[in-house]
Amino acid sequence: MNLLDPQGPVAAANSTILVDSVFIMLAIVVPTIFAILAFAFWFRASNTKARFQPGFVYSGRVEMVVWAIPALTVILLGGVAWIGSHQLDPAAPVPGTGSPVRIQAVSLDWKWLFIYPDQRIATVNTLTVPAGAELNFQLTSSSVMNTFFIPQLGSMIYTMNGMVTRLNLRADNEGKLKGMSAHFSGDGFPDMMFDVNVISPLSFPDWVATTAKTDAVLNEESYKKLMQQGIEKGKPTYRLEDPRLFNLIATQHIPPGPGPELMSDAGRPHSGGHDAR
Amino acid sequence: MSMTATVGRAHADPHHIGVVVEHPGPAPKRTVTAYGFWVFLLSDIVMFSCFFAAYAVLVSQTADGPKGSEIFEQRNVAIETVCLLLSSFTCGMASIAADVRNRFWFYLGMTVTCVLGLIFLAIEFREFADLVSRGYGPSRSAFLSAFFSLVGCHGLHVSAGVLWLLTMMAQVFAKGFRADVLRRMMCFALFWHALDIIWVGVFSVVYLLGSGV
Amino acid sequence: MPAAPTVEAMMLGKLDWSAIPFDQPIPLIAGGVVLAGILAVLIWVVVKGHLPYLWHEWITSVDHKRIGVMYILLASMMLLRGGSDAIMMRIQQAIAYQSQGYLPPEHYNQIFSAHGTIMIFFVAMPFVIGLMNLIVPLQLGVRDVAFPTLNSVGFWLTATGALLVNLSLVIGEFARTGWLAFPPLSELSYSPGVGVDYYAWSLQISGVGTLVAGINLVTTVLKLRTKGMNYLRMPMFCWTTLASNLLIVAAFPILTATLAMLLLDRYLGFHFFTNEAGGNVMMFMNLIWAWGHPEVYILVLPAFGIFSEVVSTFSGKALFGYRSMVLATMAICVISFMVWLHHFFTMGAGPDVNAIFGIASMIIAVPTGVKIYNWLFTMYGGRIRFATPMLWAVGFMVTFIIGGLTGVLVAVPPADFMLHNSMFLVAHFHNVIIGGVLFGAFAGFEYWFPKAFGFRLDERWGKLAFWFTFSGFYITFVPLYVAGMLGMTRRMQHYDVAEWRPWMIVAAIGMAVLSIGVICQIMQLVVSIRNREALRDRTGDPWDGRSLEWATSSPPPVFNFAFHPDVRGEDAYWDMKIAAQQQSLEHEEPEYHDIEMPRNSPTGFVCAFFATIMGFALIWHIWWLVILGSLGAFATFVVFAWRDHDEYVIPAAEVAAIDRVNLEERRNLVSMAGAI
Amino acid sequence: MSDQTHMHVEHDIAPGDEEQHSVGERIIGYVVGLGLALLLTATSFFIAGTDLVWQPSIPVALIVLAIAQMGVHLVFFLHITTGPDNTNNVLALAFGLLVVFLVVGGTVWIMSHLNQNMPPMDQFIRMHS
Repeated sequence: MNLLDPQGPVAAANSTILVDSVFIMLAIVVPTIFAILAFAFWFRASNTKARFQPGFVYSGRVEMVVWAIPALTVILLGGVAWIGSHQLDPAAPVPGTGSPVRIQAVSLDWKWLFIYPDQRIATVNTLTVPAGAELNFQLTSSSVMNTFFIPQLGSMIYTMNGMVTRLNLRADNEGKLKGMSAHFSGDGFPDMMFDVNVISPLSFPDWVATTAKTDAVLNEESYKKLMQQGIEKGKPTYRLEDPRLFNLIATQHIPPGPGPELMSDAGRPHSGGHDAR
Repeated sequence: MSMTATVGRAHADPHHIGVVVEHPGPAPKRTVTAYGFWVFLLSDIVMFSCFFAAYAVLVSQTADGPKGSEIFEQRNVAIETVCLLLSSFTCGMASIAADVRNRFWFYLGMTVTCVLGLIFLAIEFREFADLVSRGYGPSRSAFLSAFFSLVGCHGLHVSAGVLWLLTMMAQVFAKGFRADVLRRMMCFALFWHALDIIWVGVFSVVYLLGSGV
Repeated sequence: MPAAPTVEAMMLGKLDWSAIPFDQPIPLIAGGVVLAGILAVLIWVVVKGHLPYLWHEWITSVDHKRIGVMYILLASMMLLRGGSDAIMMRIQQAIAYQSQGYLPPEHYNQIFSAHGTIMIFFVAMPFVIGLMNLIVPLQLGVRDVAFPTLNSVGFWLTATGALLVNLSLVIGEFARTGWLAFPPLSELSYSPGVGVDYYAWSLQISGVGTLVAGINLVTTVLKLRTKGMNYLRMPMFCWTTLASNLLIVAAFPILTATLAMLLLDRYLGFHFFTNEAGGNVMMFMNLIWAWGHPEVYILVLPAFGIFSEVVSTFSGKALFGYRSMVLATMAICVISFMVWLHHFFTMGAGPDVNAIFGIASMIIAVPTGVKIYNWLFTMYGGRIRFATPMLWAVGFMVTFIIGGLTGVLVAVPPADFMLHNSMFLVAHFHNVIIGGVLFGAFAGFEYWFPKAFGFRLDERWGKLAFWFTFSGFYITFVPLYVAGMLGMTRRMQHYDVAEWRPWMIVAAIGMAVLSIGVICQIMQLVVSIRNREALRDRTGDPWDGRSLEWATSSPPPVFNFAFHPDVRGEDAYWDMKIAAQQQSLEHEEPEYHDIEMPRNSPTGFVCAFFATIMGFALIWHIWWLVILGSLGAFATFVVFAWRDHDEYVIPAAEVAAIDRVNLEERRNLVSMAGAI
Repeated sequence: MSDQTHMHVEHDIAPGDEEQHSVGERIIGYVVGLGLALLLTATSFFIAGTDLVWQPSIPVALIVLAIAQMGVHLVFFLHITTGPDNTNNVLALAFGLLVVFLVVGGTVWIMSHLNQNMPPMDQFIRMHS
């Protein structure tokens, strides 16, 4: 999951900006740290060779330089930030080969549901995508906030109930990656890790066909069961009954997921996360 | 070190440009107290600004409930506004009376201020009670939540002001126009006038602009 | 509630026996130990007959020095609590690889929430407020702060907040939402317990205390300065105090309003941040960070001030680029209100907004960088004595630059898209808060301890404490930077990724080293108190200081200065010393006058007592007690307003007797310095 | 905050206090303030309810009138003026107003962007059905 080992163009650009920024800053930070240590060492009271200059408390030239160095650095980095924010806006398109794959991601209490509306399938805690194609994500949440993040593919984005965020990514190489929620969402939060299978564009239709043969059906009813608080250890797959399911969730036609069940009125409620262990 | 203090030169320099005067030392207690309270009022206004911001964000989130134009009654708001403006005036009269140590005018000014404040509160309370009874309570929609909190927060401040006002009257009754009582009276007047300023924001943004949404 | 409430429900609200976590040994034992400790201290105090002393000299004291010391004491105690939370978290993450570790999620989640809340609100805040309270009036040459009684109210309300947070250990639970309690997780539907209520009410109550402290210090700096203390002659610490307290006054109301909205949602079914009825969770993020970002500068600006004093004193030079420093401080004060969106770049606000706030955030790095360079050039040409405060200062400069680097890095939106909420971020803000605020607090503690108590701290233990803390900090947080680069996100109770594990183990070892640093700090205190006679500071000026706090004795008399000092320039006390050496102190006896000082008052303590009752009752929905508590608090203020005598008089003879001793010591000091 | 500002500290006055005026002058001040405030209030209410004004300009007019009225209150009731004796009071006010402006303006701006990028549900239906 190394951020410096990107597997897609977005992550590659993000991590390049990250590394560049670090080096730009190191160029002044390292000399400054060195100067601090050197001055502190040389001007120690016991060093008789150092010249004591108690009157050196103002110098217009030094002040100029002192304001200029950080200002110039910030102007440079500000430029990087401006261009970077625009080019790497999560909603900006990421052209790829073949037709884009639409994926609707829903963060549930404490699992991820991935709906492929065009393929009429859905998966839980596994995201399977073809290499090289543009991935159009629409994201929402069934209850609390989460953040959708696949470190090696780049940019993360929040998921919120009643709202739809957008994110475009691309995975360039086949292989297995990991994704997660990056925003704390309750007791089952650490179990919101999910697998990302990047497969060849040729075998993607096969995978879709196999998945579509699943017995389990995802409709309003089974979704409501799925959104109860709890941890999903398996990786179930579904046939999608109605491709508009995501819209129903995002527009709150399906009401937000329930919270923990109350065992008693007092202090400490029990949550699904508790039982799932 | 800039020690070119010349008080004489200040006269030749009516705008006090280019003269450095030594800081004269701690300010008198009245100034210190009022300034501290002034800073408090500013922080209170910042708090109100959050409720204003929340109202601005949530004003269109009616969740199929009523809109502002459907529930606001301009006539009531106008009466409330006039009450508060007049009470600001009478509060000013009371503080002048306190400064010249005239008990009669002080009590009269404070009593009228109190009555006007209570009328304001009564109208506001009736408006709230009416809305709740029609099912348009604060839990009906985000818009109504923001409305009730902003206007209610101002109402709570007015209630606290009335409580303070009565305490001030009791203090003048028991202690007379003592220096610390006068300082508190000054803070109270600042508080009451500041509530009026906030109300200007409330009736403009909530009731007048909000009816248009 | 449709059903008619039972008598029990009316009397006790939500409270019943199940609120005590009998099934959770760790918090119960921890809480029990703390309670037993408090009881033991109380019993000791009563049996030994110290209670009247405590009551008259400390609890009801309105002396800014006493209140400052109590603030710092509170912060130190809470540092131990927050620190033990940190140790538990580091151990959990070191062992919770492919297992549940030893802390179940509901417990682990409370711990990290409490850790953040306590460290920010009840360690960092009271520590810096305590130092400002203790020192700023001395540096300004005045006898007390602007509103001494309110100062005491402010402290006790802060203590109330801390008490409520710790009460949640044994009665009920604390929030399991993280230290900012983001909705909708913190809304009633997803957090039905009392944890979030404990969180919100303790912050509301202590927030009032903080606001009072802020108003007090702003007014003190702007209105009470001694004669000749022009703005551009104030010591740097006073400037940063002014900036920091302006931020408190402007930012804390935002926190109050935001938490009020959350509480209205939870208590009265409002819809500010709920999923239903048009509530908007993004607005919570927006408002809380509009407070949260200035908060960072509220904490770090006083630390900058402390380092300015320390670096200048121990380099034996005036501060380099004083005007530049003032400008930088005030620039930070204003710009810090324009950057808050960088805490949620990843919420999807669009490129223009992200870029503008990203750049605004970087702009803050400019004045901060200027400060670093000014300290650097203060050292240049100096004669640096490496006493413990100076060690902390140099350690800070190095550490803070690294924190600044990673800070600017996460201000670049595309980089933040990968680092947001990661362990990298956790490492970054610990880097600036430990490396900036905590190092600053320790430097100030070591530097001003002799002023507050009249004896120095043991240097050997102090240096040990520095080296352990300094290296422990790096061993703990560099691995977290690495873990963040490996994609690890924060607040993980357990994880299955093998590559994270070694770094978590190293971080846990670092935590152990850090703990040794804290133990050394405690040892330093113990050893110094034991050797206090040997370490006694008779001169009032143990470090060859430059500002006015060193012009009075250690500890200062209750009135601080027999005369309001007349200031003629920057580095007021330094100028006086030079003048005194040249002319030798005039020997004629000055004419002493009576001094009026504010009387002690139990208002603060009583008010906090009622606030505690009210807060507890609100948390548990015990409405009659809420009414009782608020009436009590109001009555306290009315009783206070009714008193006839605010002040007592210290007769001139007593002032003279105290001041003569001080002057004598000072003459000796000057003549000794003259001889060298 | 230059050296020039604090030379006024010498005759600094408290917010709310006036410089030496006779009682009559002070009362007249309040009367004038009340008159102006009532006039501005009446104008606000009139504009909000009338058809004589170009409708889209009403919000702007209301905001301007509100600001004007707040100014009247500040000057005539709270006695905040630009005089040298008021410098500190005005500076505090300016800082407060800056923060209010940043918080309200920033919130409205940020939230409108967020809402635009994350269409709340009704707009979403329109876009996708």
